[in-house]
Amino acid sequence: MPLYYDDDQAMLADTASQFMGEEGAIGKQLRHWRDRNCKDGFGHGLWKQMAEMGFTGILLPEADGGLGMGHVEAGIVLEEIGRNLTPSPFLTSSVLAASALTEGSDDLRGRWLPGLIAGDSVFAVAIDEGGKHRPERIATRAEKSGNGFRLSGRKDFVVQGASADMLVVAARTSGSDSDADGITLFAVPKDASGMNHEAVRLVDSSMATHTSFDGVELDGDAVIGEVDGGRTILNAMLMAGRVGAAAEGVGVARGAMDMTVDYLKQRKQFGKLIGEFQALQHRAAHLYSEVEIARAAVVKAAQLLDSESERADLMASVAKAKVAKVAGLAVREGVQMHGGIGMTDEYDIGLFMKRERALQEFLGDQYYHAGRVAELNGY
Amino acid sequence: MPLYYDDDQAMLADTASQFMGEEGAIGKQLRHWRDRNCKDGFGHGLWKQMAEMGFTGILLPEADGGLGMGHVEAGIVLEEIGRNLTPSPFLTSSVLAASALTEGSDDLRGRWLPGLIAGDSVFAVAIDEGGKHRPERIATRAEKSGNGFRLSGRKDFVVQGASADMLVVAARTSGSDSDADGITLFAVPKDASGMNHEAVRLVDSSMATHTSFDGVELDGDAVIGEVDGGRTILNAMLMAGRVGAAAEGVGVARGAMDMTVDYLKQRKQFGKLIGEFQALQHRAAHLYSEVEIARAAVVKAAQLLDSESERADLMASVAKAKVAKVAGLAVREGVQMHGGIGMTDEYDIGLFMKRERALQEFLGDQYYHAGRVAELNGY
Amino acid sequence: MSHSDGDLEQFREQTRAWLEANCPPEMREPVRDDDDVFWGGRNATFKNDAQKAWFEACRDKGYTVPAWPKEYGGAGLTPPQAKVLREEMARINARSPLSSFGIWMLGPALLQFGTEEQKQRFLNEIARGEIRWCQGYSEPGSGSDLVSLQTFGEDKGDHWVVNGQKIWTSYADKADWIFCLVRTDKADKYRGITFMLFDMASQGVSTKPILLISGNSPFCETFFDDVSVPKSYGEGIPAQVGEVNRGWDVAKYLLGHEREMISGADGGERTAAIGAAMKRSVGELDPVLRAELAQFDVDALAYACMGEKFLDEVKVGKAHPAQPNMMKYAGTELNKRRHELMMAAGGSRALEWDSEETDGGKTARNWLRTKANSIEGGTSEVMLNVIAKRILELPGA
Amino acid sequence: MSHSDGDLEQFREQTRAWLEANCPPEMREPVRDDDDVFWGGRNATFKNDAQKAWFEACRDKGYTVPAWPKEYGGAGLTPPQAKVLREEMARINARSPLSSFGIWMLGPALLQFGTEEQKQRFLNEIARGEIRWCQGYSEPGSGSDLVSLQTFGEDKGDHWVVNGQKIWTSYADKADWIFCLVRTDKADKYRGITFMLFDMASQGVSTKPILLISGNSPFCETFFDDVSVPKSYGEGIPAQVGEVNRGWDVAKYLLGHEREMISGADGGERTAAIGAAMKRSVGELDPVLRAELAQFDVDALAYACMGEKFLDEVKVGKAHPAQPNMMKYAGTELNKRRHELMMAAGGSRALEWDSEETDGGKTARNWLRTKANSIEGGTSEVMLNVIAKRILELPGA
Repeated sequence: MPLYYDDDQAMLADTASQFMGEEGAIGKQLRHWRDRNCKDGFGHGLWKQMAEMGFTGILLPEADGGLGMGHVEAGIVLEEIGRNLTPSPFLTSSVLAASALTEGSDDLRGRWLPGLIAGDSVFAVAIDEGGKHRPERIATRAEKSGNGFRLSGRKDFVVQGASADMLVVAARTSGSDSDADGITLFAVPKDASGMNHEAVRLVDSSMATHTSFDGVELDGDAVIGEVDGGRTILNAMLMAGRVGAAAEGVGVARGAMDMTVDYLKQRKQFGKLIGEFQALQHRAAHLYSEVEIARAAVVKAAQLLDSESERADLMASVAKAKVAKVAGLAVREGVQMHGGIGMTDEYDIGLFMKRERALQEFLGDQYYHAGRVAELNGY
Repeated sequence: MPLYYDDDQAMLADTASQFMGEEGAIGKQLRHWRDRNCKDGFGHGLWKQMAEMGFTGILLPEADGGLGMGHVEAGIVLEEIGRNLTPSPFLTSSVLAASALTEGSDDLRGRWLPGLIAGDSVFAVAIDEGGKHRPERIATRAEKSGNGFRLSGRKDFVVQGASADMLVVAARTSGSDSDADGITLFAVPKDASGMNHEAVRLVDSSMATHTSFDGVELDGDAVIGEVDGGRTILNAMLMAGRVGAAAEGVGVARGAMDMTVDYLKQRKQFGKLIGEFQALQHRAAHLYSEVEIARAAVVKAAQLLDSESERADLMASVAKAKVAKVAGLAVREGVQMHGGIGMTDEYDIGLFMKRERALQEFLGDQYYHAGRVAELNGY
Repeated sequence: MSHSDGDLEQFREQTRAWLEANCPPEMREPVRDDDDVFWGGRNATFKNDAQKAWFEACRDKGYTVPAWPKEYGGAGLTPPQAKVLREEMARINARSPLSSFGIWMLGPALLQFGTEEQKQRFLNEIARGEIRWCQGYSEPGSGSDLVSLQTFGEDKGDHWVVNGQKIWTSYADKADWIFCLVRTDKADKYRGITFMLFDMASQGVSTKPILLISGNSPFCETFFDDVSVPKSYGEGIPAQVGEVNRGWDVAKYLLGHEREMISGADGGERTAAIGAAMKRSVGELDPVLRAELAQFDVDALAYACMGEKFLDEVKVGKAHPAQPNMMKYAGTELNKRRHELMMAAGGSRALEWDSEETDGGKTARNWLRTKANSIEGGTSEVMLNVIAKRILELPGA
Repeated sequence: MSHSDGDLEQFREQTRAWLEANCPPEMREPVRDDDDVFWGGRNATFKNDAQKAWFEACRDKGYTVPAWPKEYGGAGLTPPQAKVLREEMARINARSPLSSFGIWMLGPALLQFGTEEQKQRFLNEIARGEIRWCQGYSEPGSGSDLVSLQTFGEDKGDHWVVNGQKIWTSYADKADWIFCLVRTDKADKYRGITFMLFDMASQGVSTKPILLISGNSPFCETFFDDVSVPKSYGEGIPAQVGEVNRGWDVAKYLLGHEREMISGADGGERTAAIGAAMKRSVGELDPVLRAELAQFDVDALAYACMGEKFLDEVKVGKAHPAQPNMMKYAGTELNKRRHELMMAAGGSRALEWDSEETDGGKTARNWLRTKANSIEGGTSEVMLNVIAKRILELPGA
């Protein structure tokens, strides 16, 4: 499979670019909701529009009413989301939760997917426990209780947790905290009693929760896949989410870079356009080179995911780590090259820096994934 | 104590600079001996001259016939050695071995120090076992045998091992390989039977050996300090050696940088001096800044060593790690900025790169020492 | 003047006793927010009696500006004495009694370039906390290239009429007076700038606060709309420092001074704490992040040595005059990296923007704020230009 | 021409059979040293019969230059067919039958700019391994700024008299002919260079090998002392490629071609091996070095994806024409870093310069040799200039 977009993908990219550039633009979405202190951190209207475009169900099988496309296509949408810093539940709902739900029973899929496809529902995933992503260790427990389970524990960094109609929760049904096996995924509806959200606004104006489960009673129906067999679904969900986050990160990097290169062509100091200064030229050229490389890694990882390659796990971590590093460089260079005005809230470049930071942390930062690459490479 | 040189130190720096710049110059020493495939890798004549200057005994107490100076002063000499890439046994003999011998008995000191001070003797230290510096683990064993010991094992990266009149060998007299205690240091004379050197030339034209000890019989007199109590002396010797190697490394960095900055002022391309190109200017300025910082760290570490501060161990590792990083940068930038001619054997800049590499590896590279800094800082 | 050790020791004991008697316990607590800082000025209010008592005691002793001559409101301390005072204040964590751009910036300029009458008037006002100054340097079109500034003062005989706009004026909305770079000759880029002093209450001056990516800030935009500035404030007190059209000399002097201040030498000790603190809180460090922290510690501890060396050399005049640029460059880049690592160490908790647990997003806001370190007071790029030109003497730099 | 899958499959089977019949087992072993490479030319000798047999079989089949037209000594394969041949040769580890700057550099230039008669003569000689070429581009004063070259060809009517000096001429001491950039008009920098072909046996040509920091090298200095170059080698065969004074166009074309070759896309897979190999040999990795290796693997594996993407895009003409510059920049910088890490991983053993255990200091010599990667074929600085100008379209770059 060549690593450039085929005609259909190129067309999708055009469509997504135009849609996000207009409807998802910074002024129209991010600043709009931020300046109103919106409790969701995103607009439901746009989510509905994305449903009309078919984006919400992009990864879902046609049998479930989705578009039946792959991670390359989801990545195309996410890159445009990243470029425009568009706040939306796409990554958590249409990529992460959707990835898990496709492994769910007919009942579960029938219960949750139509709302997602229609843009009426929003889903979140509850994985992390503690400040750093470490899904190898899951202490939240679900104990057998009658026909169902009793869920106890606490999850952190649940993005859009308080806005979600349903949370995909990874919990331990057997074994000890660091065991690979013994994990079960649950689809927990928002009205489950005993679930409590402490909502916090993050640096990028998105909303997340610390969510506690205090003996939450769940039906057996809430189980996604097999009891104790959730690790496989969790891993697949994480891979999808990491590649998706990386695709969005490439968009953030490109958005910051494009804005900065434009600025280099406009701003004058010492009687010259600052883009004429060779030191800045070389830094911009280096950044371009890094962004191109990161982008290739993301497309490759998405292709491997779509072809269910054994290398997908490795390349998902490569893509996530590389993008985190490169997008970090892009926003730092962006702010520095903008100089003083780059520090003001009025200019958009700082918003890229904020989003990059939150995205870098989501599902594992560059250090976590570099470490994973070493492990997967046998050292 | 201020971190600049006092008047005596400044005078010593002038003297050392002049002496090494003339007698120790690259053409006169390094290239001379290298091109003749000298088995020692250095000139005994220069060593004798260094003795006449008092350098060989710079760290030794006046009672032993030395100059009774400190590590700041030894560092001054080493920096000039580094700048001129002067091959000599100074670091191994006058810093490392001397540091151990000062802890030795009157007999031992009487036996070895006069030769060192006179520039007639050369000493080596045998610590490493394996390709990487890891003195926490010592497997070479010395077992009680009559009044003395029987030494068995193998040491690597014994710099100037084959030229040495005596080797300071760190061996285990009790405990298992990774124990902190149970180490004893021995002064092993070159004619000890059962000691076998496999001499190799290194990238920087210096000579080192893989030295094996096949039941080498040693007198009790050969013990430096207390039996089983060698770790303290070893640690002090390592600290002295690391700070010394760092001082030499700063000299290498400065030598490479000065040569490169000069070249930037001479070489023309595209109708300009290449030093006019802002991208190169910024890289040169960054390098300058790093070299200055590394230099300050070395002087500080030497002062702490001289004042027997508890922080000396930490700062010795900081200095060694920082210098390795910065000198590496200096030689890489040096070769790149020289362009094609920097790749030729005819130009000296490549010699700096070679020396830097060997010095970086000696007594622990930047990664080893960064790890030590983390440990000493409690993480 | 030089001291015997005995003199200094005696001074130390006197100082210690004086501080004991005059520095209230509340003034020995760390500064928590801007309220805790006393800036002086026409509209100054004290947060509490302790702040007032401490300020007044210092003012009366000359300790708001201990090294300035007594006739200008200082205590006339020699450098060794001033160092003793600093040490003794640090020992008890005494707060600074008065913070002021007058002390840090205008004062040194006046001491160097002012007339006797200017010193008498302005330095005393500054020392006594009676006036709060702000600095008008940058303009929207003149950042790194400060000398291209456009704010213009038209010569009207006995006064100038000033029009233009400044940016990054810290506390312009709270200052009484401004020291301001104004173009007074359009024909000569460098010799056409005047270092002008005037009242912020003058008609035609307006200010607008700047919101930063890190949140609220003391920075303002400042607008001058036909502001009339008299050429003299009395006998021997011209409205400008130095000569008319030669304000660039004053500005350059102050920029050097500022870089020396910013470049400060702290950091090493503070830093090595990130890794250990993280280990305590997380139990087990991510190994790659640990390695990054370790490599950072190496750089930070080495830089701390350089800071010590730099200050030692400054004291005896051994530092290269352009060395502050190198310190500023390396120090600010390091500080940005420190905060990047603190964000990584903090993980998702550090992302929180206004939660109580994070003290209102302190980690994130501090991280964002540090991004300005390598911009304000001369960008890293300008610092590198200066090093290349003045230290390495590279051609055409 | 396009193929059905069936055609290609048939071609693959034929090729496989032909290789089976014609490629001797010895020619399926990895190349160990320069001796194992057959360069052709007037003085060529074969190392052994297998090398000779393999070369002759390929020559007769047109497989020394499989994609060149048959009339010029090639096999006239279409790109898909050529790919099949490459794949089938790789499958059995078949060595290249003939290495030659004629094939890599001069050939493409002649195919693009040569006259029909030049192609007939020179391409056939190259394809048949009858002539060994070297390239005369760089001069001591003209490295990155190649166009400033000074080697001068004075017009003497029916011949030029060439004087000057070239450097970095690979195998100049073994080549039969040279393709050489010679200034023929001093008035015009770009339009005053001629891409000239002449015999290295001409009177006045001398060469001197260059010793590198990594040891012996194929590079030479080449001197021209009143070398007489005829303007024509027969009907329709001028001594230059392209027009006189327009050699810069040819040179630029070839530089792009060269960068595309150098930038190659390997590396990812090979690389990830350093860490694992080190763990096998050392047992326990230094944790900070492990972290460096991990971060390198991320970059190397990502670059391998970019390499794949670049080749995919080149195939269908989607790559930006300046993209090879970016690939060369990133790829060579990465390769230098790879070798730095291999030195660190190897420790003191890797420092050995001529010991048997290290195969004559292979690790160290390779490490040093990679330092030229970012210099030869256009420095990293030039690559960055080109990216800034042609891709980012920054002003005045």
